[in-house]
Amino acid sequence: MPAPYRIEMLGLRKAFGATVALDGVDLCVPPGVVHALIGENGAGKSTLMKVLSGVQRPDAGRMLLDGDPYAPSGPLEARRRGVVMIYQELALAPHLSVAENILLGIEPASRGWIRRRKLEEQAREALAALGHGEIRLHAPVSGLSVGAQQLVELARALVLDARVVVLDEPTSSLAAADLSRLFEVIRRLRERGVSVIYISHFLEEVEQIADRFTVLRDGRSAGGGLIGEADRSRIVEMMIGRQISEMFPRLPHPTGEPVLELADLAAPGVRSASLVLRRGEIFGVAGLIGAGRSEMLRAVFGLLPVRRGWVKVATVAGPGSPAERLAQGVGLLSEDRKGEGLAQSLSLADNLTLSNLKPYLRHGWLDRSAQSRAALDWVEKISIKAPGPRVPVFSLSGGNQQKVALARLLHHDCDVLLLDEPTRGIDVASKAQIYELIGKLAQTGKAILFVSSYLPELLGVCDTIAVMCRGRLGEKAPAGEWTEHAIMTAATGAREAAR
Amino acid sequence: GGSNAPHRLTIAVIPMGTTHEYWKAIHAGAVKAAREENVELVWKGPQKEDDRTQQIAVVEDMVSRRVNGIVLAPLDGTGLAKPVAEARRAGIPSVIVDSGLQGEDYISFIATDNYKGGRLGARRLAEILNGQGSVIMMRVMVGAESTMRREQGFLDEIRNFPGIRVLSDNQYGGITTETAYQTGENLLNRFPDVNGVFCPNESTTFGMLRALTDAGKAGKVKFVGFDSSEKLIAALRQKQLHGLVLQNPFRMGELGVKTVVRHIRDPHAPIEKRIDTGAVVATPENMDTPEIRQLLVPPVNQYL
Amino acid sequence: MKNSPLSTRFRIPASFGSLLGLAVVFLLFSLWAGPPFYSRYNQVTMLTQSVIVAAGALGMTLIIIAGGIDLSVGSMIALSTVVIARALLAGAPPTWAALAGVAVGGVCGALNGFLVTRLGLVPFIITLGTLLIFRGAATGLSGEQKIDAPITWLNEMLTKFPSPSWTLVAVGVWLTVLLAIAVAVVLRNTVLGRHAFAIGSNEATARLCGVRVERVKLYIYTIGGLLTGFAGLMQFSRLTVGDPTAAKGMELDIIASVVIGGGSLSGGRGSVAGSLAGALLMTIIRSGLSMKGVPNWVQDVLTGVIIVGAVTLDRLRRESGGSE
Amino acid sequence: MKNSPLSTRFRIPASFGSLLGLAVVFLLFSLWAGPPFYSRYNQVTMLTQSVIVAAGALGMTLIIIAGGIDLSVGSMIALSTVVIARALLAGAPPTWAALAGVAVGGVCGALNGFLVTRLGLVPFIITLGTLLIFRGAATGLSGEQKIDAPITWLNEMLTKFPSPSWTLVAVGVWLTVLLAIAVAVVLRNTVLGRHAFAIGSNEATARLCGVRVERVKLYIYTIGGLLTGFAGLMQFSRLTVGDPTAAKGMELDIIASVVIGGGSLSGGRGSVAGSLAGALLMTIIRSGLSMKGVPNWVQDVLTGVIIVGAVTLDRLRRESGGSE
Ligand SMILES: Nc1ncnc2c1ncn2[C@@H]1O[C@H](COP(=O)(O)OP(=O)(O)OP(=O)(O)O)[C@@H](O)[C@H]1O
Ligand SMILES: Nc1ncnc2c1ncn2[C@@H]1O[C@H](COP(=O)(O)OP(=O)(O)OP(=O)(O)O)[C@@H](O)[C@H]1O
Ligand SMILES: [Mg+2]
Ligand SMILES: [Mg+2]
Repeated sequence: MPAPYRIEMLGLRKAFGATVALDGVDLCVPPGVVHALIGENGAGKSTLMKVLSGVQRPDAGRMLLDGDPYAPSGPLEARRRGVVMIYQELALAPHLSVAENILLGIEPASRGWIRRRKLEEQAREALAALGHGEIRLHAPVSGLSVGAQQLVELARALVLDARVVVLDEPTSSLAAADLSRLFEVIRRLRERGVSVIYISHFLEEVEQIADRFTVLRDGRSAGGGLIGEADRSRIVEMMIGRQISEMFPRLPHPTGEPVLELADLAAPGVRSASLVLRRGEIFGVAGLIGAGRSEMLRAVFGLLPVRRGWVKVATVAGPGSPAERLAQGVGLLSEDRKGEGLAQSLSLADNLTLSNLKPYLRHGWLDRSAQSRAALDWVEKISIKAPGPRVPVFSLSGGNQQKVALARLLHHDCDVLLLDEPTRGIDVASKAQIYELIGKLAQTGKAILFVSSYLPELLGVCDTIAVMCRGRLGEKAPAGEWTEHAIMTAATGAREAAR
Repeated sequence: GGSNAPHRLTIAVIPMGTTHEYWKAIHAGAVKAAREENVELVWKGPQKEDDRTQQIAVVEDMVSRRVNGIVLAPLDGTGLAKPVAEARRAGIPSVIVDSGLQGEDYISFIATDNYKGGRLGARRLAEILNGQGSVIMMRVMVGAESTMRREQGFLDEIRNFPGIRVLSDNQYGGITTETAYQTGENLLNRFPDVNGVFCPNESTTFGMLRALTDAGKAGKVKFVGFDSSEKLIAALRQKQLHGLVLQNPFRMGELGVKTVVRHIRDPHAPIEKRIDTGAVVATPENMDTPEIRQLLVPPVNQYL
Repeated sequence: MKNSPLSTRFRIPASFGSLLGLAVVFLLFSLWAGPPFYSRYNQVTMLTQSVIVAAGALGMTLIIIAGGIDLSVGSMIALSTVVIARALLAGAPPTWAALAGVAVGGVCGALNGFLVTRLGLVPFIITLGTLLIFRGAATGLSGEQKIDAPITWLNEMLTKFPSPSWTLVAVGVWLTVLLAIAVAVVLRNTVLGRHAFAIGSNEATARLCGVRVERVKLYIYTIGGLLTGFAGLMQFSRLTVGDPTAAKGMELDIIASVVIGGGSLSGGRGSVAGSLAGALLMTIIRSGLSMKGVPNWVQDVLTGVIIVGAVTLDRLRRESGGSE
Repeated sequence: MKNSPLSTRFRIPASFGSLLGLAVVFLLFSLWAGPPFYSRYNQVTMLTQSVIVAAGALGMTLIIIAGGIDLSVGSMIALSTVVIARALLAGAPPTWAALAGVAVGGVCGALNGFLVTRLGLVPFIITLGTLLIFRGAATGLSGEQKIDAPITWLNEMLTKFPSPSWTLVAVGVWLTVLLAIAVAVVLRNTVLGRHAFAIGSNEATARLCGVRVERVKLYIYTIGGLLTGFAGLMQFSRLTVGDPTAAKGMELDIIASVVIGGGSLSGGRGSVAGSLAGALLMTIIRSGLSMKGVPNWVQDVLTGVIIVGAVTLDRLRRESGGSE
């Protein structure tokens, strides 16, 4: 008689030094079910899944796979037994090609010789299933955008005959079109009887795709059940112990004089972008992945060469290095927090204050305790979950890392904030908090250029929105005049018109 | 050359290294001979000092360049034999100086008898110790032919003095002064009651001298070294050094070039297969005699 | 940098650039030093002179691609020459002695690999330790002196007058070429090779994807050791003695060849052709300058300038051809 | 505060571990080699012997933390001794000669920094080139031989009998200690130091945060060069001559000290105390083994084993005490 559950995790515990990440978690998933795992940043979701995929050894508890004892000694054994995981942090080998990355560790080979044709065939199939057959199989992944890299990672899960597939925030850099294709793939997996564990901070996604859900809170199960039977506010309450009064708090913020102007800007990946950003304005930029939004921000910030046109900050026109831009009060939040956004081995306090150490200098000497105190202030202000200001950033959960990156801009007190996917990987409650923060910043006269692939937040937070398509930035319009549908049409429709 | 002057011979002189007073003296002697014989001189050591493989490469380069003759101070008696044989095959004769070479592919071997030099050092040390006491010998490096022969000569001879005990003979000073200095310090710390010291080349002698000076033992411990340099001459004068075994590198260079040129100009000229340039001991007493003076300070500046 | 359309152009340059640098330097020296430099005889000589470093660089290429480093190669070469000489002295047939020399390299490499994977220390420290250990072993085994071995055909492996003259260059050069091709093929077309790249590129990822990181590293260091043992055989062939002081400091030359050839010390990048070009480049510079009889200190300065210059040239070329 | 115990626990280990390894090794040798080893006189000797490598390791610590490497330090030391000797011979007062020696180190370091930031090559290649260039310059400047300089108080800087005897150790040792404190403070408490850590940890992040990466690197290499110049002064003080062959291969000892002391060759990690402990460790091993009169080859083997052992000990301790 087959076991009723594909995977059973019973009483799992895991502590990192003084931090208890898992405190007796139970999770059971039957075959052919999509099970959502939700919870605050740092609740222990990724840790639980790392235990499942053999990356972390639990301190206590046991697991069963189809009724058999299951205690993987490492990722290899987990994969062998049909447990496949897509990790939250991008995990690619930058020097290998797309195809090699997709099949890393399970290359088709005979006696040690790689069968390239088969390898490419399998990789192509996997990408095609995700609707991205166009990604070049021979390109080294270091040359791909973050979004494309995430697709490559997703493709990894599809080339194996898996029994359990774990997706840890797979959509944080995906656009809507890719999302629906991903859901199709998940449904196909479900039909084949695969158990899918799906971690996401987007509750609407969860509602769309999951059958059941479990909420984790402080390393414990805080509830769960069938998706159909729970409404959103109850889930949120399970997550954070209270209701969120308002997701997108609207704070009145009058706009003032222009502080950032782009005139027909062209840069690698950007064909033409013109915009005027005013003091107190929250300007949203929507688009598909690869539209060149990130490149536009990077060109403004001096990380990419400007090929044509100009950038004007306040009254000063001309190119600038990142250091000069920061001195002018322009700050950039990178979409790639692991590769660029944060120095992983440095402490939280160092990362948070790196761009502006001046306040802690006493006669040229750094007052480290003042620095730590300031960092602690921010940790409390935007509720970063961290054991202290001097812990290295890599020991924080993904969402908390993102908050540290954002806190750096706030700490720097930038007048113009260039935010590239600022809420990537951040939980619902914190998102609401960040939206409120952005509103308050606008109130105090800051200008915000807000790039996001998450349309509800663009519509909810921004004053004006423009859509970028294939390197061209379209006309801006007040947020009230946009709908999700209109944005998607602008992002894709323009693409078809251009052909 | 398309000039109508008679073709000038080119002679390559290949030392073991270039940055040392000893090789400067050989160089100067070679220049003297080159001037007298009107030949062109190429002075080329291995780029990495004391590297056998690189010296082999230099010999090969000179063969490729088709010099007319080679004067070589081989770093390795066996390893350099083949390139010298290949040079001979290519019609380029070689004279070996300073340190021996296996085989028969060279014209003549011009050098100090290093073994004898080591024995001279032992005798001098025994003499100033009056045949009584405990001594240490610091070696240079593993596998270096000429210094190993000196070390052996020293050990063999010192055995003839029953009142002298060798406390340590297995520590290597290495090729730089600093490593010799540190080894010297460690030896002196280990044997605080040592009476005499022998070092078989310039760098170990100088390193040991620094260690003795540092420990306040210079002059008190009887000290015999090998080869000369300005600092060592000064130490000899101050009686911090009691003997220096001297070779005649200037003469080696001079004879080396002259011999190979003679052979090239007259391949049938009779040439001795082994020429000893001699070794003597300089002491604080005899250091100002003209013969010793000339060995202590070879006329380098006159030629370089 | 994001430059996706370049995917195909991407694989060639790493080696092509250094080959270009090599060609430029060769040309310049040919103009300057004339026929003695570019004569066929000197070309053969330079090839022969490069073999030891080149063979060592083959192994180092593997190790560096996998994100490691091996400082102990110089000592391994010395140990290998000593073992070969001892074997010959003990009456072993030359073939067996040669195999013993290669094998001892493999054993040393395996030890390095074992320690690197077991102790969890950076390879820099491990191989710094084994640098001393292997050197000590070589010295001890040799009785603290060079070991004279009977002359056999092993000493003819790098001769400049190969006996069937149609072979053009010595058998040692041909063997090195064959090994180079083998290593290149392993890197490109085997699971081991691709896993080496993956580990060097991102070890955590490789582990997550089920690559047996420890085992692959062990293999890589062992193969690297075997190739270094071969370099030791070549060294023996050239020196004709077992020499415990041989190849001191050669690790720097070998690593430099790989890096000049486009290898990255942080792993994931490197190519066989590039490393060979790097080894040849250094020989060409040395030979050319030596032939002109410039003083050694001038030669040092010029070598430094040329190395930096050649690699800069490579980079500039890659950039102008590269981005956009 | 609930987080203070963790934060403090977090800062110490990098250096504390190597200090522990140091203490263990010292203890073992004291037991084994007895009073001649742990006598005050030998302690002073060992401190004096460590000074040159330790001073060089201070500069290297900065450079390695910033994600760089400097292979040219040995050559810089040699060049510095030659410049000092030349200056003294030319009649310069000792103080000026000493400053000239330190300054030439600074100039060399600045050149390294300039090339590293301008040519866009990995520092390994650049400093491999300047290793040869500086060595060539030293040899050329010295006329290819040791330069005898008049004896001055510079040669007393590392004496083992300091003149007011309450100073305990020579002024050179004290200067090194002061410099070490200065470097540690710079790393901990200045913008430059924090920026160096940031660049070594993640250069892209540093750039994003407005760190003037090029300028910081230039400063770091220059300061590193000045410290190396000071190491050259110490070397001169010990040798009393300008020696163009001095400190050959010392770059490996210096880098090893930093790595043994917890520095990471991929940047972002390293500590002054650790590097000093690394330098002392190597001296202690050499002195202790030498004191027991073990043959040199056994000494090599044991040194290798002890280095690996001490660092393994450090790692194990860190693992059992620290997180994960
Ligand atoms: N390697 C580690 N070392 C120390 N602490 C860790 C480590 N990994 C995770 N933690 C801690 O464990 C807790 C749970 O982290 P986890 O990554 O599982 O959270 P999460 O639920 O996935 O959060 P997010 O939604 O932000 O991704 C956090 O407090 C985190 O700081
Ligand atoms: N699917 C893809 N396949 C290949 N190349 C892609 C792909 N997506 C993006 N790129 C490359 O990345 C560049 C755009 O980068 P990027 O995706 O960061 O832009 P973006 O608009 O900021 O998108 P997002 O931030 O949503 O990922 C394009 O010029 C293209 O070369
Ligand atoms: Mg997570
Ligand atoms: Mg983007």
